Amino acid sequence: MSDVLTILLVLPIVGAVIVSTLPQRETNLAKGVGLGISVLQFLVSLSLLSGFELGTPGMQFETNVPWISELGINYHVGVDGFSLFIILLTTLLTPLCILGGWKSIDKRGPEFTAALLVLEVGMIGALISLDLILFFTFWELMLVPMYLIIGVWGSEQRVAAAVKFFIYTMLGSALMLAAIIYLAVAHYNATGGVWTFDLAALQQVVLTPREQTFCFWAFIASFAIKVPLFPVHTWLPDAHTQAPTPGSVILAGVLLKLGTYGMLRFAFPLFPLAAGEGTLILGILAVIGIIYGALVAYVQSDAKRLVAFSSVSHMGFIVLGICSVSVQGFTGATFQSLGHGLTTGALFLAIGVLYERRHTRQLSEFGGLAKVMPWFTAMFMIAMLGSAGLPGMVGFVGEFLILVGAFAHGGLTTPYIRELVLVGAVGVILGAVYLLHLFQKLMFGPITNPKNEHLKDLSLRERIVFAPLIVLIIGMGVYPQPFLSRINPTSNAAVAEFNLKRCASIMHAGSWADHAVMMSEIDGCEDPERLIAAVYGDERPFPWIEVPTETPEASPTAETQPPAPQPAADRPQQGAR
Amino acid sequence: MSGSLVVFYAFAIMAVVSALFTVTRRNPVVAAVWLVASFFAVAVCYVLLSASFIAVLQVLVYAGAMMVLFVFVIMVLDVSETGEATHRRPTRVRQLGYYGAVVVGVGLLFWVLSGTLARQFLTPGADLRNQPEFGSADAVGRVLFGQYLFAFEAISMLLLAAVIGAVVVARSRRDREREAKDEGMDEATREAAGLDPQETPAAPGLIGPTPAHDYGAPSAGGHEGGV
Amino acid sequence: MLSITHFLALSGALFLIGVCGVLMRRNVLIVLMSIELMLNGANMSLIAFSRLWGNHDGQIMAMFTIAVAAAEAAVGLAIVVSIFRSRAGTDIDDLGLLRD
Amino acid sequence: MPNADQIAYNLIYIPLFPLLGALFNLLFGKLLLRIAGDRLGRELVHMVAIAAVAFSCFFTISAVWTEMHIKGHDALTQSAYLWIYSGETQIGLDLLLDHLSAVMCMVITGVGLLIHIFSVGYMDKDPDYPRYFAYLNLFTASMLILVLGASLVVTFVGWEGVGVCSYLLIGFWYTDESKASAGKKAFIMNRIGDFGFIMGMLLIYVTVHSLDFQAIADMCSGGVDSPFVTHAVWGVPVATLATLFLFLGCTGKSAQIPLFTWLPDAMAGPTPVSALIHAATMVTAGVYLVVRLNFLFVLAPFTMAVIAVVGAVTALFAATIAVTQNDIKKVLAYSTVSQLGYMFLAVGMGAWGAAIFHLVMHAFFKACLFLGSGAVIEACHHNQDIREMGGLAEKMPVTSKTFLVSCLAISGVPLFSGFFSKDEILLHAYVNASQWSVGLNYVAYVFGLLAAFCTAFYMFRLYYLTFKGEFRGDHHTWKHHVGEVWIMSMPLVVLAALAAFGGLLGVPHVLGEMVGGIPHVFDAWLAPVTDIAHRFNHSGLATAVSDPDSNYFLGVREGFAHDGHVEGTVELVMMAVSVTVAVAGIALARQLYINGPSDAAARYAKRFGLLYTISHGKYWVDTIYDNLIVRPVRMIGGICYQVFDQLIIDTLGVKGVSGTVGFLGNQIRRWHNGNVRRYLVVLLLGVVGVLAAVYANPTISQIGPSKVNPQFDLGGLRPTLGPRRKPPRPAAPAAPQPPAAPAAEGAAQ
Repeated sequence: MSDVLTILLVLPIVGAVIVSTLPQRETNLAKGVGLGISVLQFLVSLSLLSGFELGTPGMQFETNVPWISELGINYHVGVDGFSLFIILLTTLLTPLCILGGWKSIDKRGPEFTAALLVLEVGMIGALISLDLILFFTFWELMLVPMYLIIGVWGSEQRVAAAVKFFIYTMLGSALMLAAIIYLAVAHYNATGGVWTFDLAALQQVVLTPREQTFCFWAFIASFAIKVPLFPVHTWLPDAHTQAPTPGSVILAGVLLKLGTYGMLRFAFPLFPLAAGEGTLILGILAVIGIIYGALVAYVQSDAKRLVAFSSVSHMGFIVLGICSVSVQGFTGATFQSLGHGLTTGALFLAIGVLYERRHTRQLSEFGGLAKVMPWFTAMFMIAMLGSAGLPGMVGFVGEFLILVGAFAHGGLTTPYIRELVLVGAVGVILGAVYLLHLFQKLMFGPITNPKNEHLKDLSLRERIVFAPLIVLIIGMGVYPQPFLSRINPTSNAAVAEFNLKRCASIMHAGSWADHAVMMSEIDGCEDPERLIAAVYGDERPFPWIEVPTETPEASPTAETQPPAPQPAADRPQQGAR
Repeated sequence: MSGSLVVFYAFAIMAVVSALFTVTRRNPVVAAVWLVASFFAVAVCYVLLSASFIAVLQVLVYAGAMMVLFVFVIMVLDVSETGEATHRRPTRVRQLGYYGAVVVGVGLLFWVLSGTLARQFLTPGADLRNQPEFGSADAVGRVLFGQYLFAFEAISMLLLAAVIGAVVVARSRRDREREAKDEGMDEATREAAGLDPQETPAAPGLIGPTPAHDYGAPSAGGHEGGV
Repeated sequence: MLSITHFLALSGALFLIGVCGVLMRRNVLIVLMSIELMLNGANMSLIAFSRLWGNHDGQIMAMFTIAVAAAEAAVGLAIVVSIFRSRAGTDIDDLGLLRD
Repeated sequence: MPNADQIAYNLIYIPLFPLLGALFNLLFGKLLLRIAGDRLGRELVHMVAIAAVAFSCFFTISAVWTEMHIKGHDALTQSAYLWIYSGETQIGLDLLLDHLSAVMCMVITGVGLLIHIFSVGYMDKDPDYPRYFAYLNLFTASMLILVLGASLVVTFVGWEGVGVCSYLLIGFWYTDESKASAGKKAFIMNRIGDFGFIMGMLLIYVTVHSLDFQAIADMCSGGVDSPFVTHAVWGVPVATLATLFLFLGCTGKSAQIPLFTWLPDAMAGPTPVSALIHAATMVTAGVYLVVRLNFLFVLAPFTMAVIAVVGAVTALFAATIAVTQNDIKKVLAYSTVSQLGYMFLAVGMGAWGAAIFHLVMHAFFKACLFLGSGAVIEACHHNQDIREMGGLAEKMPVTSKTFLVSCLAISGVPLFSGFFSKDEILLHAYVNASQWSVGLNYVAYVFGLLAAFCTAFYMFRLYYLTFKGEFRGDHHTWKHHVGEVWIMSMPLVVLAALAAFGGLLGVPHVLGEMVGGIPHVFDAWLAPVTDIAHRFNHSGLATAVSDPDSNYFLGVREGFAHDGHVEGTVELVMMAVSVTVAVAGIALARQLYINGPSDAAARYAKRFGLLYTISHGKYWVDTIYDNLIVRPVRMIGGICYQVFDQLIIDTLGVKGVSGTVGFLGNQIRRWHNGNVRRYLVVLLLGVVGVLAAVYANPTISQIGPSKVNPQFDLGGLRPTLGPRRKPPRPAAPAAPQPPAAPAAEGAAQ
């Protein structure tokens, strides 16, 4: 059973090898084989879901085999609540992409399918790696097929977009590699000569504040570009616009999520002290991204570019949730990752459907499609509403948890987070603005362009592609319990671990030591939150309210309330922080 | 001044002077002869360093085999008097500038090397009294065929490869033309093999320059001369 | 008293003369000879240090250097022959093969 | 979280049936039409839709019956399942049917049922018949979820759901660009409100760590000592801030200033939709929310004052616009905004019962008015201009009579429903005041009276212009007039009856006592919800009352909150005043419009030219918003994209970096001209550089024989990148020689 992950890695490679031996003309055969393999892959990945043990925060399906034992690099893979569903999303989206791009990919089919399968390996590998070098390997492996997919099968300016994508992401990962090595060396020194790149082991290293800052931002540089955060987002619209439909779907659906996943899995737990000091900047960038992405999306004339900018906006929410370092924030971020993958994936597929028919993505070319393509309009609408965060659809659950987590619990880690939430929530309004704008331009109004008069509604193949997405968009919004119950324990543990290590880092920094030490050498972190609050200030509103009050008499708040006969005039001020 | 010091200075000066002559002679044959002299002097210095086996090797391989090879090639090519080509010489100023840069660079290198090394290795050397066999063929052989056996084998392979490579590379154009004709190469393959795309009739002989189709008009334009 | 410094100085001198030859001469054959000189200089250092530490590793290395030098000379000269045939010259400035 | 006085009940069926109906029609409606033929298909489609609402109505009634007959229980609850949970956040999909939601459910399912029936006639010829009924059912389900939600989040689900349905139904005839835009506008304005709703939820959540109404109420029970008041976010007590944000949500949903402009535009939808969504149910959701959270709002007197002011101003503002409009539906739309203003005036004054009472009565008469206007529009071949109508009473007797009844009701003519409900609001406005806002009540009262005058005037202007006088449209329309069909008349009659007699549910105390003990049934029914005193534990209320210097004051006057003991004479005088005002309005309208637009009307319009223009131009609010908000947002977006994305990041940043790299690369490429010797020179210089660095760096150049173990052990090499735990070099390195000395030595050699 624990070999499932290895199977998940090997199966697409086998598929890619088979497919790439096919002659170039056999485009359909290649796509068929690819589809078969990826569906098989999806079925295999479902066993992760069935075998996943509820209520355990730790890694499951672990495999740990030495790889380069001299340097302590292992093939160490495992799955927990953070990665489980993103893996499933990957294995789900890949066959849908092959099916969705059945018509639009008409040249070099074998190569395309092989690239897609290799991409899947890269993504799954990055999601399950518990060894930093292994992670980095897969992280870089993702780049190449994506680069090819954009560069070979993209639209007019595909090469420029592909190069931009490649350079941006390479830039980040170079810094990350340096930080990985630095961390491993620090571990080597701290333990007196043990090489390892294992995440769990490196997690035990407490770096000095300066080192943490350097490493944290090196990791963040890589992840922020992938997410993408506000000032480094400009590769995304180009890449999305130029990529073929399957590329866009995978890019938006999974690749971006790896940025936030990396923050959750690596950047934040490994360097909590620096994270605690960096979240304000990250949060501000995220909020700027939310507003900025929405505003810019609103003025786009290219449908795909519009959705691409909406990704910038949505990913800002996810980063904000991570910045809050709260159970709700982490769970919400993970859930929103899924939600964004599904909704934006569906939107890109829908725009792909239009592009297949009209070979243009300009909004001005369309209008009134609801008349000729009712099913398409319905699908599009559900995806759009899910993306706008309508309750009962997938977007709301994640967004709500993120906002709650950030607003109510984020103050311990991020100062001013409530103000950030206030500004970020404006994105809710703007989200509706640009999405409805898009929807109206495409679907409503009279059919002004005669070319649109005889557009065909969704074919059976396209309906099959959309169906699972639509079902999930609604199903996950109505009944998110199966997902939340698997994510929550991991979030709980992650937050506790973060606070513990942050506390240890503070103790370590307080000792003025100039070298990294192991966690086990630090003690005095029995109540991490209190210590952190004492050092950094606790901006959580009303942290003293621990549980919802069942009855007024039994309420703990009754005891903690200040005595009643205060001068009433200054009560509001007294309550101010 | 001990005897060994005298010997050292004598042969060191000889090595340096011969080396200087080697690089300054216009005629390659003359240069080669000076090089042999330098090798001999160096071999003597090796003896002073208790490396008698290497000294022998130096004489045999360097002064013997390799120099023969050199001289043979020089003779084969018949370039003894042509020396350096004279077409399109760079301007005097640029050439002087170049030489100046080289001299300054080398000077700096020598200054740095000597300064660093001289400061750091001012020791007389290990005591070899309990190691009388140091540097003999026996002693060297034990190390070579023990610890370094694998490297030795690898080097042997390298030499073999070099020999084969040399034979392949130095084959005459006429041989290659014939081979190309036998195999019926297309134009691209011919070009890759270093031949003209079109078959040239009446290939030239083994010795002496070819009609030099690209001698006067270098294929890649814009040579900037020696600088 | 003969010290390692003497040999290092000699080694440096030979090496630098070789460098000058490589950089200043345009005749391929003489450049090749200069390279041999440089290798000799390096060998001298190796052997001197071998003597200094009193172990044979340096000498072995020197031997390998000689072997490599022989291989290099053989291949190098073969290339010279080949080039001379096609271009009829031994002036390395005419050999812009690395360009583009 | 079932309370002691709540029992479990299967409430989920109430919204479930309309939801299933919607699903059925969405998925199979088109198919039915194709398979079963147009006629039968339509029958099936609307049968399903109507049956769904009827079921829902039935379940509501049975639930309410249960509630009434099980003593000692205030509410029925059901926890469907745990919906969103993480950490300590536990959001269940919980439903709650207490007396307030019972009233709302009855209205929604009852009026909804009638409007569904009316739609069968109205949408008869529409090709998108199934889609229409699906949306209508979906709306009903969402609205039911809204009022049945036991926590703010579930309410928010319905809140958003009705917003989407409203969007879809306003833009139902999407091929008309302007109609689609109206839907978009409605949704976006609602979304602005949702921002407020979300922020309000968050603020409540941080205080209570739950969003259940019950939990919030419990947390509020401390009165002025509850954390809502004693603690602040951004320097403002949570109660005030949260309620202000929530009220922003209400202004969006209930079309109050400043977010009211979408409602008149929303008339682009089919008229039954306007009746159901934009008059009877959805737009009242804001009022419902405030009443639902009344225990929280009373802790925020500032918010209450804001609500009262906004309500009063909106009531008058919209009424003055309605006076001059010529589109039959626009008049009704502004009337709706105005009436909603009344309701907010009521809740702002703490008259929860009165607000809900007016809400229900308004649902009856406004639905009737809208449906009547729908019938008229249908009859006039979708011409909505009242200047081209007139004399329709002759052709449409039922419609005109029901319309008249509703007009009388909305104008506040005695014994009709509006009289009771509106009068109650005005009474409260006059009597209620917090010390925080002294005098505000009188201003609000005057605004309310003026609005009442306008209401009477424009409603009868509408009535006379539509049904009396001569027909002013073209002959063709008159001749081919669509007659009344029973399926459209029946709902009208029922609603008119309700509008006429519904008011008897809330006979004012003074009148009730006069006649002989008719109770105020409505107040009594709502008492568990609106009687806030019992929500607060004794100490909290005592503090507020016993502290005379407190400028903190409960939003509702203590005395009034219990049973509204106002002196009978005062109440009677107030009634007389408002009746006078209403009659005056009606009389004026009759004077000017009984026979179509009279010259006198034109003269007045000319005399008050400025006022007329302002009113007719709707105060140009849309234009102002367009220029002040919409365009700037688009412009900022454009500037962001052009300047920031394209210019700064892409051109200067990315292209700048790549350009610089390219330029440098080209420069360096000139060195790589294939000249081996030049490469070697560079190599040489590099070697010199490295060695010079070694030479100059004392730490590195110290590695000499004295420090190195002759037995060189490579295994002993340790990486020196990170700081070492124990510095391996115990002693300070020997002082480096000055570089001059070896230089001289080298030169000497």
